Parts: sequence; structure tokens; C-alpha cells
Amino acid sequence: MATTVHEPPKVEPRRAPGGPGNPGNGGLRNLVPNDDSLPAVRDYAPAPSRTGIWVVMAAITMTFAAFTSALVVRQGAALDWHHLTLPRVLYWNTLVLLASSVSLEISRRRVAVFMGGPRTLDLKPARWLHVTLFLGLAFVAGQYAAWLQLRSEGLFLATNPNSSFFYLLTALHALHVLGGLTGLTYVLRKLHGVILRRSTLDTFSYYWHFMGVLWVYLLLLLWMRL
Amino acid sequence: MKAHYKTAVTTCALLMLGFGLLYSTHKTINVSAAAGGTITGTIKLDGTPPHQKPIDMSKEPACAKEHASNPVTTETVVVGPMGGLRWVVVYLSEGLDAGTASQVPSETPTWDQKGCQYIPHVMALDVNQHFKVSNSDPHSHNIHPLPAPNGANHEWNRSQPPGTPPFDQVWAGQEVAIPVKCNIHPWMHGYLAVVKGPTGVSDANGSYTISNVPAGTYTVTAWQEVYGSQSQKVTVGAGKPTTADFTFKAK
Amino acid sequence: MHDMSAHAAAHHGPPTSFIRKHIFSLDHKVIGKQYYGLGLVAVIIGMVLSWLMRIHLGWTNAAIPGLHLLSKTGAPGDVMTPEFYLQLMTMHATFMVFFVLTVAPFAAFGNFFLPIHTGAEDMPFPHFNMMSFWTTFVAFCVMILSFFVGDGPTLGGWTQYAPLSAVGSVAGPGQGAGVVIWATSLAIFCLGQLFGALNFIPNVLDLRCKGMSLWRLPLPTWAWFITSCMGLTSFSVLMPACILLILDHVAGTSFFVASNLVINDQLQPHSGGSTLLWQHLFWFFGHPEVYIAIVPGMGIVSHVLICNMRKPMLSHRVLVYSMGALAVLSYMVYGHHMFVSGMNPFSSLLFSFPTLLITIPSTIIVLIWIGSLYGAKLRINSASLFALGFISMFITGGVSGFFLAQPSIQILLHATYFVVAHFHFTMAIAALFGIFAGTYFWFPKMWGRMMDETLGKVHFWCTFVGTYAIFMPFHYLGLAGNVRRYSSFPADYMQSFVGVHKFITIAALFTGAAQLIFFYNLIHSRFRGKPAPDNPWQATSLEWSIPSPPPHDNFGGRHVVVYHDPYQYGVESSTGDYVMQDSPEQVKTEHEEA
Amino acid sequence: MAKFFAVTILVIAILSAIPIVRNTWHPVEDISTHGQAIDDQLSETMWEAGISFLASQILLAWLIWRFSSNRAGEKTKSFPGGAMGLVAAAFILVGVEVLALGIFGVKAWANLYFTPPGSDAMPVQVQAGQFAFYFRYPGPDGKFGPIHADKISEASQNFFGLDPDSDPDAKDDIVTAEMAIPVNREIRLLMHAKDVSHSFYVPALRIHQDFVPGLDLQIHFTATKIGRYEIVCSQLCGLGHYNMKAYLDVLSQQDFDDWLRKEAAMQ
Repeated sequence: MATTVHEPPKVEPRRAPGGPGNPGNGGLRNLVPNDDSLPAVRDYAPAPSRTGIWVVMAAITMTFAAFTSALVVRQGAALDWHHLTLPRVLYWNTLVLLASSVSLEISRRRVAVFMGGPRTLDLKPARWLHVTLFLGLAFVAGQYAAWLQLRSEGLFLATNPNSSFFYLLTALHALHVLGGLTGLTYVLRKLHGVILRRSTLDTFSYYWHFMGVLWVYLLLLLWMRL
Repeated sequence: MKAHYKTAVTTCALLMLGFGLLYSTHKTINVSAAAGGTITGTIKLDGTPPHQKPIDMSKEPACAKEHASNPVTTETVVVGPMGGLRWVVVYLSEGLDAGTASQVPSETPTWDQKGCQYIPHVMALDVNQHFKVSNSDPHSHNIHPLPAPNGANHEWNRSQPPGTPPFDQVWAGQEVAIPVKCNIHPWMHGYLAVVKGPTGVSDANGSYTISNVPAGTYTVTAWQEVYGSQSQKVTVGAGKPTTADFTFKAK
Repeated sequence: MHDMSAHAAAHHGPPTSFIRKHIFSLDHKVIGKQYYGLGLVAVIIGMVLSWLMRIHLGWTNAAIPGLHLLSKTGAPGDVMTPEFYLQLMTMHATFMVFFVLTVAPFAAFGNFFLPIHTGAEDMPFPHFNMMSFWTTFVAFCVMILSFFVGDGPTLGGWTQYAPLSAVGSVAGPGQGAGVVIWATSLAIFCLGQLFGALNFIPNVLDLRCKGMSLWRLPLPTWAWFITSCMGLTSFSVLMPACILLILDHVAGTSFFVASNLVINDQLQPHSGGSTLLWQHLFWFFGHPEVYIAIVPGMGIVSHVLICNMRKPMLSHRVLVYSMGALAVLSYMVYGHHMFVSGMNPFSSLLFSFPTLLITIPSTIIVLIWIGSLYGAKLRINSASLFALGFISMFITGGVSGFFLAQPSIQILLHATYFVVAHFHFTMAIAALFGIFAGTYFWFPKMWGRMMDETLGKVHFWCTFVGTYAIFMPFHYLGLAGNVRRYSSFPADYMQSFVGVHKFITIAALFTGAAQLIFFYNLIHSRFRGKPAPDNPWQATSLEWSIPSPPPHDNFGGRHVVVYHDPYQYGVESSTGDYVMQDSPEQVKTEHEEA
Repeated sequence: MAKFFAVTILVIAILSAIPIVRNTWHPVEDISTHGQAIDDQLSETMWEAGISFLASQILLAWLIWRFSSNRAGEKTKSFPGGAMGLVAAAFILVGVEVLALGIFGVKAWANLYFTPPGSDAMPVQVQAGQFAFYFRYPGPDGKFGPIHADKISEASQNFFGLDPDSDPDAKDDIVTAEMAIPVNREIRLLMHAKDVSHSFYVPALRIHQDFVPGLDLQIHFTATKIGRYEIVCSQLCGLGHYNMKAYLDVLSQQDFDDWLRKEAAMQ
């Protein structure tokens, strides 16, 4: 067990930011250069936020997995499951959310170019982020519209198990989306201050795309009769 | 024609005046009458009473032993000799003047738990009248009154270990009647009738007495846990007893 | 979130104001101490509650002076009512399991030492780390609140089985507001623990210093890493369960309440809910939670033992793999809590085999400990005594697992005191011994002062003997069919057990009193103890190569580089029989490879 | 100090084992046909667990005794077997041990849960509610009347919510607070929960089964010994949990018939 060490172990060379298994700057925490100069911004990507977002997504996945199993069990538990027809607006919301992911990807490309190539600000990556922000808000508004429609049909949280799960899952998802949107405003602020770190944008986009995937999953779950 | 009309009007006027006077004098007499009258009566059951199931208390050996000689039955309909109906609450549902209604008797009755039964099975209380809950058994009891939800009275649920002092309770609003359960002994069941003004509960012979009733005209209501309520109007004169009998029909 | 990391991390010297330094501090060490303090408060509450319960079980209708202060209706004439007993029992379990066994060995020591062990200056997301503590603290306060709201805390037991927990106050005192508060508090608690995992995992994966390969991490850090992975996947299941439970209460939904339930002659308004759903959700969290309580203790104890044996464990990796195996298996065995719960009897059998298998990694861990003791130069001090005591306790607790893993035997033992004995020996006592060992070992580093050894040893002897005196008899009561969660024993065949309960009560009061020695030692040494050197135990891991207590950024700006495996004992070096992890000195190892 | 500790561990281990060896505390006598397998399984496990317990505690004590004396200059040694030896031991000893236990245990479990009740098994229904058991016998017609939850009333002792006036099947149902069964006759027990989860625990019968609200379960057993035994609830069901119990009377067929007649008369 006790290995003899004859020469200092070789330390992995700092890899490109975002590369797999980034050693996290060897435990040094000067993630942002003291002078917020752009060239420096490209390095010093903190891997922790990339790992962290996976942790967050794992937790969210487990939570919704638990709700899923509850839904499955509850559907089998009794015959009082009245399968409700989903409001049509949900399908539009889905498109909106997916579109927001696309616009986010576009701006990500632009930021990459912006950081790599000649740093001319006329690429306007921010514009596409604003599009994402707008679409995200539109999605939440759409969900709200869906709730209003169900209410008008006399379906409330406690009306029957299906409506309970519908409100519960959509509301929790909307909550997570709103959380993402606050993150997005933060990204925008950083971008305008020209001190945006690549990892910040990457982390956010992981989360945002995950929200999209999660929503599609929830839609299928609520749509199909198990 | 016209004359007739005039006479008619005058007679009516006179009559009304007369009644008016009568009524007012009546009032004055009433006020002067200090000690009110009493309402008495018997409550009978017409028909064969439903079978009262015997209660098996083997779960609680102490109580089972206590009732070994005289087995206990349910007390939903208890008929005495000559068909007298027991545990009927009789109270004045209408006609009470505010003064009497708001009076709260000073004595605090006790609602005892003995041999895994509520003693008495039905107890009448005045609104805001304090009463004590005591446990005479060698084991814990639980007292769980279930008043109508969102009324003036609130549900409570507490246990009383043996040898602990009686605790004091009070009800805020009129309610006939609040069912009371023991959660530890499912067969233990009783009623607390909370009413404004004087009340009576019928005894083993089905007879009851409501005392200290100010003279006046009242609606007397009798409540029985299975057969519900019956009412009749009675007029109580100063000091002299009035009778009001009730007869419930066995379903 | 990374803005936070950036801020805390980057250009931020030590805070100056009292608030930032001691209350809303971003420093993982302060947060670790805060968690430790929270654990202490919770353990005192839990202990006092258990005393009251024990007194009631021994002398059922005896008055306990002042008891009425704890509850409006629960103690008429200072005599405990059955419902108040159950409320105390539920709160004892809740405080102990969540706010002591989860908080102290994992969150407290983990926060303080994990970043140091990885050679990092702080957690990756200090703001989340701070939120993690304060969220947990809020959860704690909410739980305390339930003593003062409505008719007291819930009496449903920490497992809080539906529908008793879901139908509301009609089912008994505390089942209305009490349950809602309980579930809310735990949902908040889960959030706090998820924030914790959010820091622990990236710290281990990304913030290791130069030369610190994963296999060079000390065992406690491995344990904390595995634990936070478990916490990540189990607390995120308890939270939705709590949300569903709260909805059944406040929103009139029917997730857990079946149709046609009649309580106190009242037909319940719910319909169609599934009774077993709660049990499945709860135990999917509940069983990993048991290992969340134990595994950090295992890591800490190994750490302490190695240092006091002056030799490394037989195999670092086997221990790590075994702890990992425990973690993985713990998700497949939760059904053994439900053998007779009306689950399909076939799935009971399915669950019984992984449950039996989980004894293998546990046995491996114990054998590695025992085998490593062979040929050791054992140092006896408070820390190592508690570490060895942990092994003895864990053996005892593990052995009773043989019984409870088998459905057929659970027909006799399910829900009896045998189960109580089992989980106290494994989860509760073993974890607490881990906490004690860790405290006596790390106190010098955490507070820069030595603890009093004599008091420590006295504390150990009382605790060790007392604990066996309390929990061993539980096995016998269980075998004889004494059902747990009874506030007294009116059943004829249980009358004869009361004598044993009296004995256990006395032992419990004695052992509890002995803990006062520990609290005194803790507080006294904190202020009056003699100053601690950097490395009082001649230990090797990184926390001992920095001052005690460590400076704000742990390594004083030094770019620490690691050259050795964590436990280089029994070697010949300039410092003696050990070499620090970060010393470049070349050493020759004495004993052969394991 | 260390030697004293070693001795303490030894003493505690032996003291703990004494009541088990002397069988001071043991399950109540088994009166069921299926219970023997369970008891065998229990003693089987007790042997293996007891041996592992004593062995490892003694080993621990010896190691502490032996290796706590720090003789100067003595070097630390490593366990000759090495880690892999121990791992192998764990797999072979414990793995085989517990798997064997598990596999033998299946028998005990199976003949309680995987064998259908005989066609002549006598049906009895038990209803668990806060905080008492009530039992129902189908009467001469052999049919249970349906349960009307809205008619359940403890005040009038209608625990099962029966409606004899409209359900002919309910007319002759016999509801009792004690459970009486004829000896050596297979019983098919239908378990119904009135309110929350409860459990039907009869140590003497080696029967332990939870009531699941909304899901009526069935178990079957045969009692082989006349006597008065106890049924207790082992699933926390509320404040009266500790006092939720009923008596089980195992009677001769003759006594049972008389008892049933007496109960029928009291309905």
C-alpha cells in the first residue's frame, strides 16, 4: 500500500477550458483575472460550475423521477383517474421552449467567435440571448394560460389525481424555468460588462437545454395513458 | 253600508287596543315575577325500541371485570318502565329573553369516565358554562368531542392518564348535541348538549324538569340522539308548573 | 452560481466584520463549526426527549415534574399522555436522524475538512455552502416550532406512514398542523443538504491540489464524497414525497389516502390514494439515509485508527470500494422495511437477497479494520478508544442485521424492540461514536486547543458500557415480542417486560448524564485547553501540515503539492515513523505491500 | 488501559450471550402449523449470528490486548493474509452463510404466503380501526354482507357498516370483539382496514401482517393448541396504538359452536 515516491508526481498540464477533467486550476481560485481583461477571460474556466450543474441536474432528475413513480403508482392505485386532454396551448409552449434553446445555441456560437476571433462587438450575441429570455418568458406565460384554461373547464388541483399531477408537475417545471431565466439575466449582465466567462454561458446553456428536455418528457408523461 | 264600515273599524280598533293593554299588563306582571315557573313532562317511545347491542370490553380487562355481573349495552335508545325514554335533552329553543339566555349557571358539572363509560351518557350544558372531565378508571382515557366543523365550537382531542386531576372545559356556542368519543375505547360514546337558558335531561322514567323558567310563551324542543328533535309551544305562568310531554316514534 | 464561487474564491481576503466572520461566513471552516454547533443543540434536545420517553416506559403513570411546560394538553398533572409520548418519540427520531446523524459526521466535519483534504482553499460555491447551513438552520427552527403550534408536534413516527399522516387532525393530536410543519421542515432540510452536495462533489472532482489524485484522498473525504452522492439522490426523493404529503393536507388532494376511510365515525373526503406509495417513496430515501449516517463515521474512524495504529489500512482501495458498494446496494434493499407491509410477498423475497448481500461489504470493512489492527502499534487515547468502540458496536449492530434481512424472521421481529436495537447500534450509536472519535481527534485542529484526555477517557468508559447496557436488552425484548412505539405495555404477555424497561431507563439516564462530561470537556477545552501544536498526533494528511486553527484560506496562499499517499505511517523519515502527504521527502516503506 | 478495554469487550460479549444461550427471552410458544419452519430459521440464524458476534468481538479484544503495548523499536507488521485474503474470507464465509440463510428462509416464508388456503378453510374477517380489532363471521349463509362505509357507527356498535335491512347477506353476520377459532381448522383471514394502517401481530401464531387501507389482504393459518392468546397491533396507528389488542380464543369445535351461538344471540 505505502508506495515509495521518488520524484514529485507529474501535474497534468492545464487543459483548454471546458476540456474534460479540467484540474480546476490546481486548487487555485483566482478564477477571474484581477484586471477583467478579455484575453485572460478565455482561460481560468472554473470546472466546478460545469460539474456543479450536473449535480443540479441530477437532483432535479431524481425529483421528477420520484414524481413520475408516484404518478404511475397513483394511476394504478384506483379507478378514479380521469385522463384529461391537455390544453392545446401546451404544444405551442413546447415549440417556444425548443426555439429558445436554438436561439441560445446561436448566441453561444457568437460568443465563441467573439472571444476567439477579432473582438468586434457587432456580432451582437446579446441580441440572441434577449430572444431566449423573451421566449422563456413566453413559455411561462403560455403555461399560465394552460392553467387558466383548465380552471375554466372546472379542473382544479384537487379535482382528480390527473389534474393534481398536471398542476404539480407543470408548476414545478415553470418554477425551474424561472430560476433559469434569472440565471440568464445574470449572464446578460456579465456579457454587457464584457466579463462573461465561457463556463458561465456553458453552464447556463446546459441547464436551459435540460429544462427543454425535461419539459418534453413531462409533456409525454402527462399526455400518455399508462 | 257606511255605518257598518265605521262600526267594523271601531270594533277592530277597540279589540286591538284591548289586546295591546292585555299584552302590556302581561308584560309588567312577568317582570315582577321573580322565581320563574318550571316545565316538566315525560318522554315516551311509541313502538318497540331498537335492539341495544351488548358491549364487549374484553380489550380493557379492568372495565370488563367491572361489568362482569351487569353487562353494558349501547345507550342510543334507552327505554325505562312504561316506555319512558331516557337521555333526551329538553330545552327552550325559542321565546327566551336575552337576559335569561345570557345567564350562565355557576355550578360546574362533571363528565366522568368510569368503567369505560361516560357518566352521564348525555349531559346538558349552558353556553360558556364550565364543566370538568374526570377519569375514575385505572387506565388512560381519551376524550375527543367532534363539534360541527367551522361552528363556534372547536374540536379537541386529549387523553387523561389515571390519577390525573380533572380538567376544565367550556363551549362557546349553542350546539345540540356534540358527540364525544374515546379514541382508546371505540365503544365509549356520549353527547354534550350545549344550549342557552335552562334545560333538562330525561331520567330513567323518561321524565324531565326544566326549572327557573320565566313565565312566558316558549317553543320547547326535545332532542334524542337517534330520533332527532321535536318541538311544541307552551306558555309558562308565573310560578306554576307547566307540562310538556313528548312522544317519539320508533322507526 | 459560479459568480458566487468567483467572488468568494477570487480577490477576497478574510472577512473583517463580525457578521461576515462568524454568522454569514463563506468560510467552509466556520460553516463546518456552525453545523457542529447545530448538531450539538439537536443532540441535547434529542437526548432529553429520550430521557422523558424512557422514564415514561419504566414508570408509566409517574409524574415528571415540569413536564406540563412542554405541552399544553400532553401532560395533565405532569403525567405523560400516550399521544405526548408518541410526539416525543417522533421528535426524538427526527432530531437525531436528520439534525444529528446527518448533520454532525457529514455536514460538520465534511465542511471543515473536505476542502483541506483536497488541498483547496475553500468550497467551490461558498455562497451555496453558506445557504446550505442557513437553510438547514431554518428547517431546524421550523421543526422546533411544531412544539408550540396547535396541539403539538406530529405523533406519526419519523417514518410518518400514510394515511395516518395524511388525513389531518381527525386522526389524532399533531396530525394536522404538526405533520404539515414536519414535512415542510424536512423539505427545507433536503434543500439544504442538496446545496451541500453541490459543493462536496465538485470540490472532490475539480478542486484537488497538484498531485492529489483521487486515490490519494484520505478515507473520510472518500466517505463524504460517497455520502454526498447518496444524499444527492435520496434527499431529492424525500422532498417530492413531503410536497405530496403537504398537498394532501392543505390542497385536498388524495395521493396517499385511500377511499372510504372512516375515522371517528366520519367518512373521509379523500379517495383513491395509495397507502404503499408513501412507504416506497419514504424508504427509497430512508434506507440510503441510514448509510448517510454511517458511512462518514466509517471514514472518520478509519482515519483516526490509522493514525493511532501507526500503519495504513490493509487496503485503502478495498475500503473505498466497500463503502461505494454499501452506497449502491442501499438503494436496492429499502424493501426490507416493508416485508410485512402488504407489499407483494414475492417482492419481499426479492428485496431480501440484496439485503443479505449488503452484509458482505460491511463484513469486508470490519475485517479490514480488524486485520489492520494486526501488527499495529496501537496508541490508546480518547479518539482511538471511540474508534475501537465504533468497531465493536458496528459488529453488534451488523450481526442483528442477519435476522432482519430475512422476511420469514421478520414475521417474529418486525416492529419489535429488536429492530430498535438494530438501528440504534448501527445508525445511531455507531454514527455517534464516529462523531466522538472525530471530535477528540480533530478538536485541536478545529479550535487550536487540546481536549482533556482524562475526561475524554472517563466519558468513553461511561458511554461504551452504558450504551451496551441500554441497547443489548432491546434485543431480548424484541425476541420476546415486545412491540415498539408503545407508550405502555397493557398486553398480558408484555407485563413481564416492564422490569427490563426500568433497567434500561436507569442505564439511559446514567449514560445521558455521562454526556455532560463531554459537553463540559468541549466547552472547557475550547477556552481553557492548552494550545494545540500543528500536528499533535504525528498524522500525515493535509489538515496537519497547516496551523491549528487553519488560516482563512487554509494554506496561507501556499500552492500545496502532494507527493504521497494519505497514510504514510510505519516508514523511516526525518520526522519519525511517518511522512506528511505534502513533504517531498523520499522515504522507504517498512512493511510489504498489502 | 488497553488491556482493560480488551477485557471489557470480552465481558460484554459474554454477558450479552448468556441470556441467549440460557434462552431467557424467547418468542411465545408456537401454536401454528407453519411456525416451526420460522422458529428453525430463527435458531439457525441465532447460531450463525451468535458465533460471528462472539468470534469477532473476541478477535477484536485479543488484537487490542496484543498490539497496544508499544515496545520501543518494534516495527509495525502487516497482516500476513493481506487484504485480498480477508475479502475472500468475507465473500466465502459471510456470503455463503447469509445466502444459505436466505435460501432456507424462502421455505419458511413460502409455506405461509405462497400456498393457497384450502377450499374448506373457515373465513373470518378482521377489521382494524383506531384502536381496536373487530371480527366478523359470515353466519350460516357463509356470506359476508357488504361494508357500507357511510353506515359505520361506533356509537351504535355497527363497526362494519352493515345494513341488514337491505342486504340479506348481512342479516346473519356475527360481529365480535374477540376472535375465537376452532382448533386444527384452517382459517382464511380477510383483513380490512377501517381508517389507517394497522398490523395483525399474533406472536403465538407466527402471523404478522399489516392492514393496508384501500387494499384488503388475505392470510391463512391453522392453530394447533387450545388456549387464550393475544392479538396486538404493531403498526403505529395513533395515540391508542399501545392499547390496540384483542384476544384470540382457540377452542374445541364444540366450544366454538357454542360460543358462536352465544355471540349470534347477542347481535
